[in-house]
Amino acid sequence: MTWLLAIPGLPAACFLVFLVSSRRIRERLLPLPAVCSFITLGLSVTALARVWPGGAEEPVWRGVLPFAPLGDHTLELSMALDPVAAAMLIVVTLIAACVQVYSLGYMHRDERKGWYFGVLSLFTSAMLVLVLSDTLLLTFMAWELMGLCSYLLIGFWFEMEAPRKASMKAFLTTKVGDMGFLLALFMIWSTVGSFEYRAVLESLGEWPAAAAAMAGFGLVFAAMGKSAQMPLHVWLPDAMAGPTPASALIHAATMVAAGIYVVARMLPLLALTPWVMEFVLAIGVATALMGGVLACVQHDVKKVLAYSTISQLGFMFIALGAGNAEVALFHLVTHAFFKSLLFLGAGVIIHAAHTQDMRLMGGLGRHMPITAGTFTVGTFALAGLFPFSGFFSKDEIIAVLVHHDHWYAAALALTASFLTAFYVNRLLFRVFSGPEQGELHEGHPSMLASLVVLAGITCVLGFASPTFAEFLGGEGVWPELGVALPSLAVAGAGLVTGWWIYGRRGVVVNTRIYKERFARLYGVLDQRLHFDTFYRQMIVEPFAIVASALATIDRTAIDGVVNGAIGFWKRAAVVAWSFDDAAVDGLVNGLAKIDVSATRLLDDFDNGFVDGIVAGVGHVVTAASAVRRVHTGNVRTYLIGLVSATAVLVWVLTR
Amino acid sequence: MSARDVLFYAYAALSIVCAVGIVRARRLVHAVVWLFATMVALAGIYLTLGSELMAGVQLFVYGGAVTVLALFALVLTRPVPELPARLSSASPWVAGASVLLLLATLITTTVDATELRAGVRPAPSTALVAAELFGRYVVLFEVAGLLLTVALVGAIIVARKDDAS
Amino acid sequence: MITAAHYTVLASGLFCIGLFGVLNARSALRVVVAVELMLNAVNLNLVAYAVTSGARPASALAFVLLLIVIAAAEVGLALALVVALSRRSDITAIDGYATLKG
Amino acid sequence: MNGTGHIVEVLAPQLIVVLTGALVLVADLVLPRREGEYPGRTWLAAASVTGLIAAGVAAFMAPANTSLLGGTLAVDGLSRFFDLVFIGIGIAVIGLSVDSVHRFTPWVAEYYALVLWCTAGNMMVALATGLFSLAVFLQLTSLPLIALLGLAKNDPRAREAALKYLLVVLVSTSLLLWGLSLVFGATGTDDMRGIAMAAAGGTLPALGAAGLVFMLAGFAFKVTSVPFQFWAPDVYEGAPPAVTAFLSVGSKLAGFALVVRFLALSIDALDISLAVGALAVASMTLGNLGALKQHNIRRLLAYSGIAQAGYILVGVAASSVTGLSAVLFYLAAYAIANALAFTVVVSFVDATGLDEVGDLSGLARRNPLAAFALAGALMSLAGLPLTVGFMAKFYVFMSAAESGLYWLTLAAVINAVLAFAYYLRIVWTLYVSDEEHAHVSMTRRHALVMVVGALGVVVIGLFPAPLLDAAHRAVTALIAG
Repeated sequence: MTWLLAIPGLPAACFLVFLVSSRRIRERLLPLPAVCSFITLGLSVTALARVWPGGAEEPVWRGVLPFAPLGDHTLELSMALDPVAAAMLIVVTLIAACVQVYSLGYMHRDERKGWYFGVLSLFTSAMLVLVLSDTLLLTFMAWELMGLCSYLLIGFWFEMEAPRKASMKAFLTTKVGDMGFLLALFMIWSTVGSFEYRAVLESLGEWPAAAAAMAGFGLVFAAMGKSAQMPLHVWLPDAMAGPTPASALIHAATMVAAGIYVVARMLPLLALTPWVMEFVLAIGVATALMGGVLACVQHDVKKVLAYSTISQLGFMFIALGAGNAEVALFHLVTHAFFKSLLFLGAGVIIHAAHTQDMRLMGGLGRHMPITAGTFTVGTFALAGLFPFSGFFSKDEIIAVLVHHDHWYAAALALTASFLTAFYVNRLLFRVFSGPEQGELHEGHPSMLASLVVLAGITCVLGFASPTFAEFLGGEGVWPELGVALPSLAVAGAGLVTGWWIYGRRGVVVNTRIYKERFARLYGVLDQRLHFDTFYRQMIVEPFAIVASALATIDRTAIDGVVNGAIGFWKRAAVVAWSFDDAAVDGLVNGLAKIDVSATRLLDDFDNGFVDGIVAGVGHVVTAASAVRRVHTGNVRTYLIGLVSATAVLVWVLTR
Repeated sequence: MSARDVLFYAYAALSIVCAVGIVRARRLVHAVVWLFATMVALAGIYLTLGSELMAGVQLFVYGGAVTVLALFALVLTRPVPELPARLSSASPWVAGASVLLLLATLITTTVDATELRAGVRPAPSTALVAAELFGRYVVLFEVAGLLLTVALVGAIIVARKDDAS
Repeated sequence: MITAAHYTVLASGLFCIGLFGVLNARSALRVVVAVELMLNAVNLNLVAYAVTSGARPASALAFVLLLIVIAAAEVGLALALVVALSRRSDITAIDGYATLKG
Repeated sequence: MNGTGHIVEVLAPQLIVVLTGALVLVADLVLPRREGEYPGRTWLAAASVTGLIAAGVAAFMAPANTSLLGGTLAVDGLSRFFDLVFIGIGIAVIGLSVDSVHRFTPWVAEYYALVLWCTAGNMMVALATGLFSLAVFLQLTSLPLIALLGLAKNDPRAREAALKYLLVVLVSTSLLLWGLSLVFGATGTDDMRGIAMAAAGGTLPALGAAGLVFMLAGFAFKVTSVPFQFWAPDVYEGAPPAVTAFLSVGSKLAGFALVVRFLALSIDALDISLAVGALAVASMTLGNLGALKQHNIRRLLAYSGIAQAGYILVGVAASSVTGLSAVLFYLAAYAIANALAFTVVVSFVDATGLDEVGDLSGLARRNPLAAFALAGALMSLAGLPLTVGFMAKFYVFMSAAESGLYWLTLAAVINAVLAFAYYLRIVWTLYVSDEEHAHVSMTRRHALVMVVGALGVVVIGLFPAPLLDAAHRAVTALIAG
């Protein structure tokens, strides 16, 4: 089954072709990535057929490439096809195909679309490698490569300030998470002597507790960065500065799910350490809630979707924290489809409305029936309404929580799902109903085709829920009424609330026709409006305050903590280098400097954590200048530094 | 105290005085003269060690060639003007402290060193030295020759005017 | 009795004086002169060890001879460079060369 | 076995390089030159490269694992590894100099001869197993560089760089020789293996330990590790770019060749993890912090080089077979990537006379190959997958973790993340530009070096096994022997 290599190979070849060909040739080859993605989709379906009906432990295919010798071992880059990988292959190739086709329409006016399609292909290839990878080393390489592609695509419109900054922020924030990955890799190597998934999972009995905790936590930390979990989620909303189809593929469906995917595969390792699992659960709950709250107060369509992605990734983390990988993966799959559907729909909307601000939209529904219809399917799936796919997957998560007696988590998850339904309706009403704004037209056929396909999948995928679980080797069950009803009720309540606040205005406008005929009734409505004011003051505004406080914390406190740490570090550098200066410049002078710096160090610590608003960049710059000050330009100070270092070293070593 | 010990202390004192003279001399030409004097004193020390070979080389190569070279360079360069104080960030005090620390460490370590308790024995003959030089160190000998070539080529191209080619 | 330690103490003194001279030299020529002193201290050490230590005494002396050649090469090149620099620049003091920094 | 013929046979690579240098000088006398034109200079470069290639072939064929001249020299896997690396560096430096050297000096033949002799010195340092031979060979790596730096005496910045390098070398050499004399006095031998064993067994007298520290100070300036790094940024910025390129790879690797050999001899018992680890952390942090705000590309690469020295020291601190193999691999990876980066810088400075990071803006449109090569080199230095730098960093960090130095691994990983900020900043500058700039032309020879370097970065990044295998075998043979 070496032909499986063509699955990641074809998109990579596309990238190479785009890399080496001139701009003119590139323009002619634009449909090539789409064609390739259809071929890879076909291959993936064949691969799935080979694995079917699944449930087996052993992979049906394994390809090994000896990569590099390391001591007595050999590092291998191996790929394997097992049920999980096969399922993910379908998801990735299908969505990639939709996005490629969609992009043909979406990007057709852009000057550098050749580069865009090339990088998108490279990304697809990296993601497919990650899915097929059978060793953590290859996973990590693909993981890093995806980070680079994400960076390139977020910053695609680099002429503008925002994408430039956002791309850097995304790259560096996820890089911080990657440190955890590296540490986990090193822990795994020193304990197991292999990076292979199965070798690691078979060796679980021999793991010392501390090593297991460090490796597990490292992986979780990496996933937090990649999958935008609090507090490393800050890059994802900014990443919306990139092209919308790229957001659909990378920042909704695939790359952000990579963290979940890797943790799901390594879940038994994490499960060795209870506190790591509890940490995952807590992070998941916090992220789900925070994402939900913040999605409620955004005005930018894409940002609403971004925060909703964060929230849904939080749900997947919850499932992982509860110890159920299949459920997390199923939510990953359903979410991938309906969220990419929503993003692609948002792209059509943004094209039509020429803005991303919901307050400037409205009345789009009548002119764009296909977009409105498919988008509504997506939002209902997101809200968890029967019979759309989101209902099944979210229901399973809550069922898992209930079965494992995580009652608090279940309650908080339900709250988050209430919020989801609420902002979903807010989104729908703001965009599609109300008065029209300017000329509107339906999207390009290639874009609509993708929407329809994804919407179709979203409608039926939920019913595959037990099959999916069995395919992965778990136990397939249908939703229980005891769990499904409350969660449906919560979602319904959220929808109604959303309608009450955002949708009802339309109702009021309509009732104006009846104003004279039913004056008394209108009075009641009017009174209801007073009630609404009351309601607004008592519930919405406190809520808004909490939300904006959260938003402020989101913007400042976390940055603040980071900045505080940076400030601390910078002062530490100043202290260290003042000491160096002191050695060179005269001790008395230097001691005073150390004193001042040390005081400032404490101050920074204080300010950084208490005030939370410190210009972090400036601090690193100061640290950098401290280093530069040491290099005075006078070679005699260099020599004196060299000799005094030698003197001290000699003195220390002959004691 | 044997005569050799007396000679050692005398030459040692002389060489230290001359070495201080190198550092303390106000004019560079004086410093070079002090250097020459130090080398002569060291040649005396080599004699107390019983190594006439080294004493001779010291006098002729160092005392002769190197000092003349330094004086030659001195003639070709301009004198250094007095600079305003505090122009540089390099502090003589830190330099002095580092060197003192170094000196103290070296002396205490040397005094404690049991491996240096051995007294002076007859120096190896010149023939033995030559055998070593052209036996074990023949490659080093060749490389030293190459180093002289490098220095020669380097000195020529560095010092000559560029339009000479 | 005069032992190797006596010679090493003397050499340490010469070396440190030379080092101090290097660190406080205002002109590059002075650095070269002081470095000469330091190299002489090294030679003194090696000759003393050749005469006191048991193992292969001739090897140290042979190395000292090589070292003198090497030092001559180094000093010759250094002097040439210093002369060349001083011919092309108004600055002769080391402290005057401080435009490259940070 | 110690006949002259045998020595010539075993040391053939070094000998060929030295003789090629002499040959180039002689050829310069007979080659014709016209008014202001010197067509022969290309031939000189070609002859130098040919000689280096011949030396490379000889290095392949030379008998391995021979100890020469009473144990003062050893020809083994390690020396062969470094022979090939230094020959590669020499070829790259000559390739990137061929179109630029006549811009700053008329002494073209002397320039090539000095580069060749310095390369020979670097190769010999990797052979040395005795202190005396080490001292002599180290001089051969430093003196030609002083002369090379002194060549560009008409540029004030180059003058300053030359003076600073000269003074640092003079002081360092004195410290090294002084330390050597103390070690010899304390142990009565110049055999590095014996000294290493004594140091490892804890039987090294205090005087010998002091001597080793002096020796460390004497050559550590070559590897530009803290606290011996001060000179590097100034000299890198001021010197002619081609010489800087040579300095940044050749000189640094010579220093590390020495470190690797000494450590390999004493690996079993010498506990240096803490001290070397501290130096590594200091170097990485200072280098990366210093690079963050640099505007001059050469200066930035100097600070980056200090940080890279720190990463390499991480592998040294691991003091294991894995660590030393990782160090060798890292050195090769660093040499390729840094030489590639400097090739672009040399080419750019030649074409424009500018060397600020901002001047590189929009290079991707002005010269796509150069921009791609520089981006590849920087990404390799940063350690991105698919480049050789990724595996290098991965191995080095992993060797530290394997030795249980988790604090060091963590510090290194954090530093690697920090470093991305400034490497990416340059890549941005290359690919992002609003205004129109003139095309930057470069010569075909520069383009050739760039293509070869970029291929090296990617191909070895994808297939690191042969190089890693060679590094591993060199280290295991050394430790077993």
